[in-house]
Amino acid sequence: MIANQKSILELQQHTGVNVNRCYQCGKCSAGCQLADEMDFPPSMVMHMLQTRDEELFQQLLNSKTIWLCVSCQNCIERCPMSIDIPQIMDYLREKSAGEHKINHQSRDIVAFHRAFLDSIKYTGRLYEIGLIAGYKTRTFHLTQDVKLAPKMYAKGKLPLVPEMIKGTRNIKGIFSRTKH
Amino acid sequence: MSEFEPKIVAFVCNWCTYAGADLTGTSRIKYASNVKIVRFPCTGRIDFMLLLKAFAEGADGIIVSGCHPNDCHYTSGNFHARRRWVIFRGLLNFMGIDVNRIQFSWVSAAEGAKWADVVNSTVTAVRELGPYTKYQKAADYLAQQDQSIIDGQEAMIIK
Amino acid sequence: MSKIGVFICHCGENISATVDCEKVAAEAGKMEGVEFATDYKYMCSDPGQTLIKNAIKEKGLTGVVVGACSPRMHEPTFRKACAEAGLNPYLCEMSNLREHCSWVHEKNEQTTEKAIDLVKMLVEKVKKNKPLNAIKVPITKKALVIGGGIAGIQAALDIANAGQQVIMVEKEPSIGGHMSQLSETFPTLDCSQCILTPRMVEVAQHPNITLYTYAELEHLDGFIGNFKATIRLKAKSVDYKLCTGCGLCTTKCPSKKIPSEFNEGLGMRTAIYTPFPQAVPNKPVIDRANCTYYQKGKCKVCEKVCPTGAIQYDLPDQFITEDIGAVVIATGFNVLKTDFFPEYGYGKYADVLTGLQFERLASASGPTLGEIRRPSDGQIPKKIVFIACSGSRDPAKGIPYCSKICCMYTAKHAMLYQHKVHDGESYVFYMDIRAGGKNYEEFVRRAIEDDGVNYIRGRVARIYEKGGKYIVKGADTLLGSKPVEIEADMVVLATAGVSNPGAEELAQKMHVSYDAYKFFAEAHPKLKPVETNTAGIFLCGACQAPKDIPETVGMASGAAAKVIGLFSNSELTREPLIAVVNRSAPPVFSTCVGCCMCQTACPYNAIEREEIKGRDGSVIKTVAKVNPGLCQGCGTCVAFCRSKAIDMQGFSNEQMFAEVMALLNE
Amino acid sequence: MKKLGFYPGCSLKGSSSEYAQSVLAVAKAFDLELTEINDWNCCGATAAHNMNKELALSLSARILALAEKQGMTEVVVPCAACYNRLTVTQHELNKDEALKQRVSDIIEMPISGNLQILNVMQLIDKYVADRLEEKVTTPFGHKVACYYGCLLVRPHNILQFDRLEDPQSMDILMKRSGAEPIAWGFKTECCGAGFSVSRTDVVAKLSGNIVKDAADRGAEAIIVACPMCQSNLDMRRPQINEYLKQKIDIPVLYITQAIGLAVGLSPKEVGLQKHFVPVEFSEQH
Repeated sequence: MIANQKSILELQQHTGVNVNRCYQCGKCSAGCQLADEMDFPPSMVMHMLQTRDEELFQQLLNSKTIWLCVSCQNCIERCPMSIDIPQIMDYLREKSAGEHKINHQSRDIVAFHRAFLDSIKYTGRLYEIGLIAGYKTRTFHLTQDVKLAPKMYAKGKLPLVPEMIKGTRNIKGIFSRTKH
Repeated sequence: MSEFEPKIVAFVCNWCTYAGADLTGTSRIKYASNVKIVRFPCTGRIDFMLLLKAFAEGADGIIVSGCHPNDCHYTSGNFHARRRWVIFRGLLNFMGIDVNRIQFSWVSAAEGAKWADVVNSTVTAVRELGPYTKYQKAADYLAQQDQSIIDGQEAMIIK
Repeated sequence: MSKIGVFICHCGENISATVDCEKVAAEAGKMEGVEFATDYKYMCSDPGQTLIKNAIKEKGLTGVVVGACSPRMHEPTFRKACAEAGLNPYLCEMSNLREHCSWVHEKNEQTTEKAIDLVKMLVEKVKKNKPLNAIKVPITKKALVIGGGIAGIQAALDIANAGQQVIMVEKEPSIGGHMSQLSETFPTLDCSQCILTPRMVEVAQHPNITLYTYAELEHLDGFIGNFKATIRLKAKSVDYKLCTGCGLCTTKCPSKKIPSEFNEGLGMRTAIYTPFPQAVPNKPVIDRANCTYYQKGKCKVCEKVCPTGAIQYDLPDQFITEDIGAVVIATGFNVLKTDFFPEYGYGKYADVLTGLQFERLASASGPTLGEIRRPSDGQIPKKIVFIACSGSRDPAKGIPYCSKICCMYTAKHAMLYQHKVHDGESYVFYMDIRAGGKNYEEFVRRAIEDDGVNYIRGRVARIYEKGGKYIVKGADTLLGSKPVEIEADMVVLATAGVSNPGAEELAQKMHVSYDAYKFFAEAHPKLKPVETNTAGIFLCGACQAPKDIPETVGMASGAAAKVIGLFSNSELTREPLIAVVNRSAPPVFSTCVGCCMCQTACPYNAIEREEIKGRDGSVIKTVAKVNPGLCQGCGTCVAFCRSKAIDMQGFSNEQMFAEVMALLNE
Repeated sequence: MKKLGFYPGCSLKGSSSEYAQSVLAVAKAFDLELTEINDWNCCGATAAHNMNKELALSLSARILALAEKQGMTEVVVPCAACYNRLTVTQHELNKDEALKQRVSDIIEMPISGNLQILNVMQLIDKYVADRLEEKVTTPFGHKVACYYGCLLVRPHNILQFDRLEDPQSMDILMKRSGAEPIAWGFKTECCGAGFSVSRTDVVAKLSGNIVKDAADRGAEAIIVACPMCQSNLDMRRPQINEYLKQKIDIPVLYITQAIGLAVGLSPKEVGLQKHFVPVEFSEQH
């Protein structure tokens, strides 16, 4: 075991969460809708952080869990210690992406997020065709949902032309100023 | 020059706040060491002339703390203290003493952590206000005046 | 000229770890008027006390300052030591170097400086101290026991059996408390009623015990040895002198649909009722809020059927006043029954119960005669889930503490269930098993090993109802927090033990302290567990914190012993820390102008007017006078006095000014 | 006529255009004028706060700042996700002055942080509820399962909307519109949210459990107030049915559609034809 205070200290500083407050009751994992799919259910994430083991920390950055968390907030609302697990997940995701440690089975999820943000970056709003196109080129899931799009279009749910806002420069500025 | 360390006197009742401060100790909660506690049986006992005296002698801040309303060991001493404080504040203001230098609070015997908070927040607040010498100077001046009057009278008597 | 001795205690390392005790003693030695100063490892120990005594004798000290722990801890110890050495005990003061200094600050120079300041303050104060003599007051040898649960019963019987008088006040129509509701008790599984009811009868028949049921404490005045209690006897609407307890009225009462408090709402009772068959006294009261006659003006069935004419609708609440010497608080606890667990559906789902409700289901005297059946449809549950820590250890819900008894009673519940439903499956969701107690761990192991109760380590996230089943969603933290789903027929929540509603109000009536959760506070967590901060008022049982029966009974006997000890004296000495009016004789006279503002401020009516008469009998002036028997020493009058004619012994103006000035004058 | 600000968000301009349509139609029926925030941008949704917290705050803050600049004091945000992001952002900024300043610099606009942000239930509660019953002409006489999802009620300490477990506000409004809300077990369980495209299997499972519980208890419709919930429960029905191995065809309506029908708007006016799972019973209206 390689103990590393630094990773945990940084995490605690950024999120304001004291990981030692978790007493491992497991209520978060019990209520988590996606715990079944996760490699580490939320209460285990907390315990892995409590060990201060750098190896386990790296495993978390590389885990499916952090990308499967949908931020539904069930865990924090039911947590007897009110521990902000969603914050921790946000932190781990950002760090995982920043250090290029994204779990390869979760690449689709990240690709979707990135395509989503790209769409906003250029038009200011979400352009759904752009989003899907972006997602498909990132993931090569070229045939996914091919039947859905025409249906959506037919029901007036898929505008063909992106709605450009006037403040796109402002939006691009926001993107560049918040880039780490 | 190190940071200004204010001198703060805490006037507390024996039953709630003194016991609460004891609990702070038993719980090993750390707080600033600027505050020194003077124990009274009850906040009702606290003669507010003592507060003036403390300022005259160079206190930078004062804490008065006792039992929560309805919890007074002597039924109503804290209510008397509260009423006195309301009136006394006006007098302090009139005399040009900054009322922000006095912190009035309720801390029960069970609130060890709260006592530490009260102390720390008062120390921070008083530190920001800076040293307090105005009233001390005035008191010294008045004492001199008194002395000269007494001297004068004595001189007259001797004459 | 003062000759003060200063004694600095290291308290092992408790003080010396952060405060330089030698330096404090050395600095104290340089203070004006200090004759002798030293430090020692344990000042409260025998050699430490001897050190003080010898110094008093050898150096002829006129005052002593002990720099050690809180005076709330050891002031009596050191004052006694001084008295033994011939120094008036009130010439000894304590400087709190532990709780107020070494324990709350880091080790550095400022901390030692502060310790020196604290000592200096008390040195200046003690110079102004005057020798005082303890006040002697008589003791009324009668105890008031508030609460008739097992704690109150035990305390009352112990005191009464020692030959002292006891008054017991119980707010319900019968004594017995929560213990009478229990089915079996851990860890022996003996029947709760079987061991309790004989004691209830003993209370009722004891010649030294006066029992007031359906009564509450209204007022408490006075002080140790000399309290005056006003008790409200709530109108029972039944004349107990005439009532024979035949029970005809309760069988004929037409209002039969009132949820029974005794059965925790799982059974019904009538408007005129005795809470349960073994009630003591076994005579009914009318619950006016639910009685047709009181609400609608018509009915009077009970009056018609009563063979002795005992029903009296117009009886008002009565008040009686009793002189008593000591009080034992034994008001017990309660369990959370509110909409506290929206995620568990308590209150919404009929078969999600509290532990206390399950006790009633399992009890032979309960609504199902001891058969475990679902309140919703009367079916026997084949799968039952128990959830430990329901509310306890849950800061988010405002209860961070452990309720202590739940682990044990949950094991007992699961065991009872397995004994009654042989083909049933029981699950316990737990966080930790806290079974510290004689034979407790063995008991829990028996539930798991012999009775096959399934223990799952994890907390339940939520419960929802589906097709008459309760879907319990938990996680098994010992299997990597794997989600677990159980389709249960019944769920029992081991709900947190909380203070009784009204505990705060009662505490305020008696001026005793209580904690953040409205449990009564003991005077010292270790050394004074049955005393309160108010002399003469003791406490026992779950009103102090949730606790089990053996502990409650032990504590009750402890409180009783304290009362008996107090009553073994005919007189009581009281601290002379009281107010006095300056009594200067003519021609100077007292500065008291007789405005008697102090009289209005005094909460104890301890101040009276006194006329000072000349030789010819004419009134020269009127002054205030303090009755030393009544004064409690709050000192409010002192701060009130406009002419500074009233002062307080032990906390005089002179002493307090000296203390403040010592602190600020470098 | 009461005037309020309006933030539709991206979904209501695209895949959930019928939500916007019904919100506006209901608002009009009750004399409320909703003015769209000029030049609004996307709130960033889950993607932004999953990837970059500061970006997430800034995107939402820009919207708040624009609304303030355009003189709005109350803004209606029908999309639960946008409602959540905007409310949480305002809360975070108000909690931390330094952060507010930094974000204000990033978006190059001042922000004061005192907007009233209303979701659809709050809008109706505040301005319509007392007139609702008298306006109902064709009661929505069906058993409905009111589905709140995650983002309307959590985090409770910030949103301060309804009860955390077993919320009631939607049920009450539906009852007043003539419907019969059922008690069920999945009111606030997550539908899979943003995984609609990237993890359709997860959505099928989570949404499937929700649809199944509602159907099992005899609900004739599921009522929602979130475009993500709607599209997951509606558009992903083929995948859901495949997961459940069962064909469930109860429709998923926005609360504004249901209320709209109850106050006499036509199915077309509230955009029912845009649903994937056909809203069959609407003919009887």
